[in-house]
Amino acid sequence: MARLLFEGLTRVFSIEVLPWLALMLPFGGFLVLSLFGDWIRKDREERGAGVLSCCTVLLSFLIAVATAFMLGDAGRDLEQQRQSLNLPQRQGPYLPFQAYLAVDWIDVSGLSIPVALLLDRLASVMMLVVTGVSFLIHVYSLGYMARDEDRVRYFSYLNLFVFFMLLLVMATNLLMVFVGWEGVGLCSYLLIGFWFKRPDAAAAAKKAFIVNRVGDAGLILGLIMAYHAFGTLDLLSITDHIGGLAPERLGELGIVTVIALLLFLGACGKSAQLPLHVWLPDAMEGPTPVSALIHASTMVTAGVYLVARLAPLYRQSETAMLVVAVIGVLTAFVAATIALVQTDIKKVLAYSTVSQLGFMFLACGVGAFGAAVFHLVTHAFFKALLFLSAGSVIHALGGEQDMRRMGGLARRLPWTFWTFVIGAASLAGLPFLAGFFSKDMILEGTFATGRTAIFVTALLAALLTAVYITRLVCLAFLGASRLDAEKTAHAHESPWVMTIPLVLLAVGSATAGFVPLPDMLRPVMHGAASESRAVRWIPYAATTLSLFGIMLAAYLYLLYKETPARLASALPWIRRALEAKWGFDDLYNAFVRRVLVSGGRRILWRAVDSFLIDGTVNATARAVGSAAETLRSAQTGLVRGHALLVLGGAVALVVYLLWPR
Amino acid sequence: MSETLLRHALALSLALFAVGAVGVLLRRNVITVLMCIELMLNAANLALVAFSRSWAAVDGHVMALFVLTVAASEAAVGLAIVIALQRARDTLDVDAFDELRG
Amino acid sequence: MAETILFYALAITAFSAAFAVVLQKSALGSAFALIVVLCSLSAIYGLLGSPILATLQIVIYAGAVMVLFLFVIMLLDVRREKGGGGPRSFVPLALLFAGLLVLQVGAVLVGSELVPQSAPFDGSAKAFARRLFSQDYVYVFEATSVLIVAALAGALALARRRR
Amino acid sequence: MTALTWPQELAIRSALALTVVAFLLGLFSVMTYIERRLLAFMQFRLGPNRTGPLGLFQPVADGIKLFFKEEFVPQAANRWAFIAAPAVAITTALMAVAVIPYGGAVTMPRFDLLPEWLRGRPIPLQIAHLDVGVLYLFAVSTLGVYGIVLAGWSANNKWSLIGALRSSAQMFSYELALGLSWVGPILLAESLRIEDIVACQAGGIHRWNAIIQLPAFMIYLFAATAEVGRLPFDLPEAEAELVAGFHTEYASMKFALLQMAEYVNMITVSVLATDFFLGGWHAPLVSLQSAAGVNLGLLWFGGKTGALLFLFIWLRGTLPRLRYDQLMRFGWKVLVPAAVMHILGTAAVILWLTR
Repeated sequence: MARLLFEGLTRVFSIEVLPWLALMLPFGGFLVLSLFGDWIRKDREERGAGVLSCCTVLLSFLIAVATAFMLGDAGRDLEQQRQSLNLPQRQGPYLPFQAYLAVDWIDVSGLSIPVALLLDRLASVMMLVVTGVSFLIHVYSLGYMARDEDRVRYFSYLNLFVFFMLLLVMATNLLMVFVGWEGVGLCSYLLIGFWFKRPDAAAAAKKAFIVNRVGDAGLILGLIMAYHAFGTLDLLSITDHIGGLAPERLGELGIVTVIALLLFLGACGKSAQLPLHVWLPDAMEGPTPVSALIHASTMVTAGVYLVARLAPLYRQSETAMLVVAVIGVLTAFVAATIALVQTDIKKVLAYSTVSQLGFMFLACGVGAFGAAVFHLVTHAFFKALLFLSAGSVIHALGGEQDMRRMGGLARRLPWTFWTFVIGAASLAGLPFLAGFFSKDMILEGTFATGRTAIFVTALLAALLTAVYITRLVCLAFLGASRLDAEKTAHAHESPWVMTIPLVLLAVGSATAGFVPLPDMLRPVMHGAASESRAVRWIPYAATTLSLFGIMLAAYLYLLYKETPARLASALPWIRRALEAKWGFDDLYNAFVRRVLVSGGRRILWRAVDSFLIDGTVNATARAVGSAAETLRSAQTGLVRGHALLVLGGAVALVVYLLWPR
Repeated sequence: MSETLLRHALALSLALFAVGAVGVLLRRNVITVLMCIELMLNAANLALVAFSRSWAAVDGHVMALFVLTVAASEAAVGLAIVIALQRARDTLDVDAFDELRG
Repeated sequence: MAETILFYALAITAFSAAFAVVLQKSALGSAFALIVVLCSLSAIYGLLGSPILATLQIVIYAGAVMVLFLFVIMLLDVRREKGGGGPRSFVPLALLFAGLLVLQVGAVLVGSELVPQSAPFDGSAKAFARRLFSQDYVYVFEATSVLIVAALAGALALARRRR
Repeated sequence: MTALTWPQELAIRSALALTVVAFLLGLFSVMTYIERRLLAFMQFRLGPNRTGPLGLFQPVADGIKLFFKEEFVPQAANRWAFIAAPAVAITTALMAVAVIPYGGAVTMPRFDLLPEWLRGRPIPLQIAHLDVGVLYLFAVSTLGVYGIVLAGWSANNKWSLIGALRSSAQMFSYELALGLSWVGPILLAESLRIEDIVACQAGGIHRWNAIIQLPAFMIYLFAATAEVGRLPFDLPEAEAELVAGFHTEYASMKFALLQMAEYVNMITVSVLATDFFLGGWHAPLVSLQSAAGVNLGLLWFGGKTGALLFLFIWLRGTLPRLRYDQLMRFGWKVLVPAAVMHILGTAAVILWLTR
């Protein structure tokens, strides 16, 4: 009996089942919360929803840890099996694992898409990040959302998001990726507009949704093209067989380049890259933990994940790589400049996120995919930390987000302050913190490609990063207090459910850089040697730049506070450009208003719809009406008459059939 | 069963069908009309059975069975309608039901 | 020989009874004439080598459908049909069309070639059942059961006295 | 043994049919006497005992009386239908008999009187060997309704009409259960031939359908009792409510014919029960099948049928009549579902055993 039980348990807790469990737990939480939410709401403490939600995600996280450890074993087993069966060895130690329970989802002629989960090191890392950060943010939300009426809805959305995100990172084929992709987009929309009674939130949600659709169009087209080119949507098959295609040189626009660019368009939408980045800063209308989870650490990195997952595909096309790199570095730079002048604490962080995502794409574009994922992981830690700390500040100040009305919070919120500083230092790239390693790796990779312009822009962006984050620290936490008297009285440190996640994330932000992630991931990316080539002087240069940036910002915002204003009046056009966020929003607005709306009104509405379509319909109706008026006399209502007609029709039919031809 | 006999069976089917059709057209009592329709269905069945025999395949029988089923359902619903009509209009004259004229 | 005699006797009975169905003035007379038609057709089915259809004809038609007709006739107490009235032009037109149909199909029948008994014909219950419950017809057969239930419900709903 | 030409076949079948009909009519008259006597004994009376020894000539006297009564048709009646109804009733009743086997085969003796082709030929005691015998029985039993409906309607008498309507509704309702109760034995025998069903039960009492298909047998007994309109299901003739049901207006030979039809139906039903459920002409133990070289099949058959007939009379002497709604509810809500469940169960068991 005991043996049976043990065997059953080992079968359930095997690597073939556990990923499904990890995936379905948050979904179960979502189902329970959305179906029985009203019942849960009746509990007195009103903690039930949040606790349940936290537990599912915690379990998922534990499973993710377990599978990460089991992955090595399973790989060894698989390798032994392969050897005993004399199967050809796969290159490198990369051993993906398709979790079982695979059922056919679509199976029409030629197109066969199973529902299965792919578990390899990349997916495992993503799982760990998603579930780990999600769990901490869930816990944080317990405190942050404690006084909100719609907590049940909030947690159910959050759980649904985790489900879709896990689906995205564990998908075996592009179509499942797409499902997860749209699912997280939906959750993002729902959570940005969580306080849908606020017009700004509703508008931001719509904006995020619409801008993402532009990218999704690219993703769908890329998906179709990929199927057209490879005859399959399976990620492993695509990456395995890509070598058979001829590499495409710079300026060449072959099928691989087209697919890569279309998919990258999708990634741009989801990961807020130029020129589709406009939705992310607005998305800060959502609750701050949402910003931390979805719009900083997980969902927005889906684009990076997609590109990294398809690294072999991108490697085949120099054009695509260059486009990715240029877009990435431009985004990094532009967003960093905009962040310099923002006054809303969350907006600064949002632009910072856009900028850091740009770094990740830069890494992809220069072929350092491992560095991209590495930066993704470290960024998930410190950016989640920064957002949560900012949330803690906002929480303490009763909803105040404007940095001009903060200052001197370090003494009042010590935990928040110190954790924020760790996150900021990690972001700025101070030595031996997480951000330092990953950013250096990106810069090394960029330098290795030998494109000086890109490298210099990246260095500038790194410098600006240090400047804006230090400015944020100075304005919010240091210097004299500019708070209202009333708010000063209420300012207090957050409850422990909020500070503990901060501390844990701070630990992560400080130490995550020591994990040799790129080396671990190299087989997944079918890695080339270029990643490992270290350039001695780059870490020193980067560190110097960061320190210089920090000191510059401290000088400007702590010591000589009138300097920024003088600088701004000295260079008015730069200030205008920055405050207008380089005019993207105005450009889109003008495009939509002038071209889409007025064109739609003049051409599509008046000419096509009113005249052509309505006219056709009306004319048809009139024709039918007059015909009916003429024909109605034939309708005698006499049953026998109709029967006679039927018989006559039968006779006529037989005549037709017998007619000699 | 010789070929002549089969031919005559089909001729009988044709004759029954024609008689039934004429009955549907000429009779004014709804119930009689329904019965004439049954007659026509039976004629069709006879043709099916005869062809089945002529091709030595039992499929015609199967179809005749389906016709039988449909005929039974039709009779049930038709007679229910007759009862409803009688209740509503107090007549069974087909020509009295002419509300659907244009 | 016996078969031939029997067939023609039954055919003549069926045909004249069919005429009676149309010509009888009372609905009840028509009904009885129709029963005669049905029974002789059943016998003809038997002659044509389908005992199962012959019995089913009796069970369903004579046993159920016609009893239903008789019930309704008796319940509604149908009077004799009023002669005349209605468009007179019906009679010639109806006869014309029916005649045309007979001519057409008859022409086909005369010109066509029937191939009787090219293979041994098995009309037994077993053969019938094997065909009926084969992949080709079993779903149709199930669908007819749905049809019957629907007809039953419809008939009940229609004939029920509304309050 | 040479094959028969069709006139010879016709002759054998006709002779068989005549024999059976004659036997049935004789049995009918005897049954009237036996029923009256038995009922009387059950009710501590004597019954008819005046005509002849023990009153044995009573059926003859009744027959003569009915034969010489005045033929009478009520003025408001539909004359033709009124006269046709008894004929239809007795015809359909006798038609059912055609496919029922009566007990194995009888070997013709080798008398010189007989024509050459008959000598020593075994003749099965069954008029028609129909491939779809059970279905035919079902068809004919549905036709039985016509006689009753016609009789009730044509008399133009409200008692008759209500009696006829009740009767036909009852027959319809119980016909369903009756037919469904046959399906179990059909499934076991894998044939629609009654002789196959009997053959399937050969080899001892444990093979009888009454044992292995007990629920079907019960359902059949209930449904058959209702089908022939005997107590406790004789609602159509509930004299307290309906005078005499559909045959209120009938007298003389027409009444006799109707009566005869009822008895023939009762006998048919008993014979069918014997064939379907009680193993037909097979003895309960194989060793009892023949004695001194003589096949006792016919004897067993007669004994079982007689026992069932006695059961019907016994029921009439014992049970009270049901109310009409009780009758309908029992038929539709108990018997039909039970029969369907039994069929499903039987089919499942057969599938499981032959898997």
